[in-house]
Amino acid sequence: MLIAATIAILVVMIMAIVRGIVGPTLYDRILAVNMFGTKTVLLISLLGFVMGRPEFLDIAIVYALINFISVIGVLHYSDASIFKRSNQQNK
Amino acid sequence: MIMGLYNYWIVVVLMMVGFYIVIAHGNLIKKIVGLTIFQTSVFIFYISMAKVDGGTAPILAEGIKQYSNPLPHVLILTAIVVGIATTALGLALAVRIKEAYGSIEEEEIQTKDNLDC
Amino acid sequence: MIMLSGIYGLLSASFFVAMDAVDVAFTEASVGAGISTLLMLVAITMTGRSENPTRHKPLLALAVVIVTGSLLIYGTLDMPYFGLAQDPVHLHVAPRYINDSMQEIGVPNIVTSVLASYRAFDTFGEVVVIFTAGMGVLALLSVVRHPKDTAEIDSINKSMHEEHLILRIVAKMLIPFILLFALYVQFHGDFGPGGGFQAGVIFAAAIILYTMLFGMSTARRVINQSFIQLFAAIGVLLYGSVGVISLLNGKNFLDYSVLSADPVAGQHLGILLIELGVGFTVTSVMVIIFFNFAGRRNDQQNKENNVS
Amino acid sequence: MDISSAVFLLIGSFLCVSGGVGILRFPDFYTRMHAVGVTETLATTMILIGLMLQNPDGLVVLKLMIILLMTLFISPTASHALASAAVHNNLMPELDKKEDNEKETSSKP
Repeated sequence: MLIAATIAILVVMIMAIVRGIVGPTLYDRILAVNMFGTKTVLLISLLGFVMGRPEFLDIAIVYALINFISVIGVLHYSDASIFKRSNQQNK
Repeated sequence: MIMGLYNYWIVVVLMMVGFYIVIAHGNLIKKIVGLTIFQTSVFIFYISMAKVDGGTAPILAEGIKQYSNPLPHVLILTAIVVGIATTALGLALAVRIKEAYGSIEEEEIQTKDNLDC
Repeated sequence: MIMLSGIYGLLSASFFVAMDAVDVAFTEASVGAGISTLLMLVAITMTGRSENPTRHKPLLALAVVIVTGSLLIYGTLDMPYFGLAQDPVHLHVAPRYINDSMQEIGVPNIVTSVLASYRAFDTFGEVVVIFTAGMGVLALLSVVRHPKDTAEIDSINKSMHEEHLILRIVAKMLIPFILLFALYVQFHGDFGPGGGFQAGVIFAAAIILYTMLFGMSTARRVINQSFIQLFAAIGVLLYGSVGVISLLNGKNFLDYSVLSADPVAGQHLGILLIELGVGFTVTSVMVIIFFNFAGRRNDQQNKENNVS
Repeated sequence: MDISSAVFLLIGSFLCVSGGVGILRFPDFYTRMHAVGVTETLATTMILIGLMLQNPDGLVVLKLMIILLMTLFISPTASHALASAAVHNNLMPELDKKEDNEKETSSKP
């Protein structure tokens, strides 16, 4: 059953990559990356159980945190910035 | 049995993608991106060499006989952090070049240099 | 394009997990997905994103690449097969590390014991390289501070409840947890995946999150530039001085068995100290790099705004 | 124990896949985000609970709980930030662009 869940998550990750490559707008790409990140967290936890050494969940925790930070960072520093004070910057 | 070498082929393909970006693009930032891809292919090369069939992560625990090789892990662990520091240095140089020359295209920088001489 | 590089970092980290390299996966997770993507993005916004379409000679480059690639693939035919336990790589020093490190070092995580004890001199070199890179970025990008910082802090504090309320509250809840987790990673490195390098990057990531959400000036008020430079130097010095102490006691450089009466306890203490040094240096260098990039960018934008 | 864990894992995988189909098939950014953002939290919860049932050992369950908590905080926040960025930068939903409501069916969630 673990294997089935792993395969399902891999399939979803491929879908997210497709959307990340095709994605017409920048937001689609960021969305795909965010989704990819959360799925990676799940994949790493599942892999730990598949390989029979589930002590290594720390990596998944780091992933969840870093994924959030990088999404916020991308929103901060790209054209999609939500942090614009004046409207004429960065266009 | 020749399929047992596929890990090296993946590494070579990745490495060549990075190499192509480095030599075919004039944009300095693109070149740095190419270098990071190249770098990652070397990481993958080392890590895939360290893998032993049936082995697990090199953290000692009871009841486990076969471990993967810890030495490449050590080398790559430090190499990743050093890699990001040196990449940052390269990006900083690119930013300063942009400020000084107004461009980060290799050819434009060279023409400007030649004009100055 | 940079988004895809983020995916690339995530993907290679999950690859490392599949390859049993948990320590490496940990590092790649924190570095490749977060900080390197951010740095690339900041650099691109500073240099402009348009690329000149004229390439040198794409066909020639392609030919060179294909020839080199096929030669390399031909070279792999003589390489040992993937995953065999009898590969030459696994026959020299690795068995000694795996079999003897428990008696000699007393640390279950072999990667930590090799990193911090057997090959500590290498790691010292790496730390110095990181420190030098940080100083290089500082020399290239540091800007003179402007006196109007307090006004900006006030404006951020006033806008606190109007802009990004949700983001800021959630970040306030998360940041202490991230810092705590970084400490856990730092001191748990002996028993599981973790250690100074990873903890340093996670610490820096927390500070970067704070900087992004609450503004550069606020973050600089918490952690000012000279303090963080001092911190980077203290890390390297701590590492080096542990080595000097063992020299003074008549042993080799970075041989920790003199630090305590019991050699194994001495090794524990030595590993703890130098991991701490590594953590200090990595944290402060990452923060220095980010602060200088982001500060330079703010400076550029202010200039543009003043001109327009 | 095993059966309940398997059921949880299956539900989680199904939700994941439906989110994946959503991100591929939906017509514009907001509907895609709807598909991902809604399924993500429940799918993660289901899979992590399934994993907790696999190995009821103290430390592992604790770490899984931490991951679960983080996901419950982080993923809605990230979705919120993303959506507000899109609104802030004047990205129009598909339906607003086409004033005639003929295409209504294409965006039914």
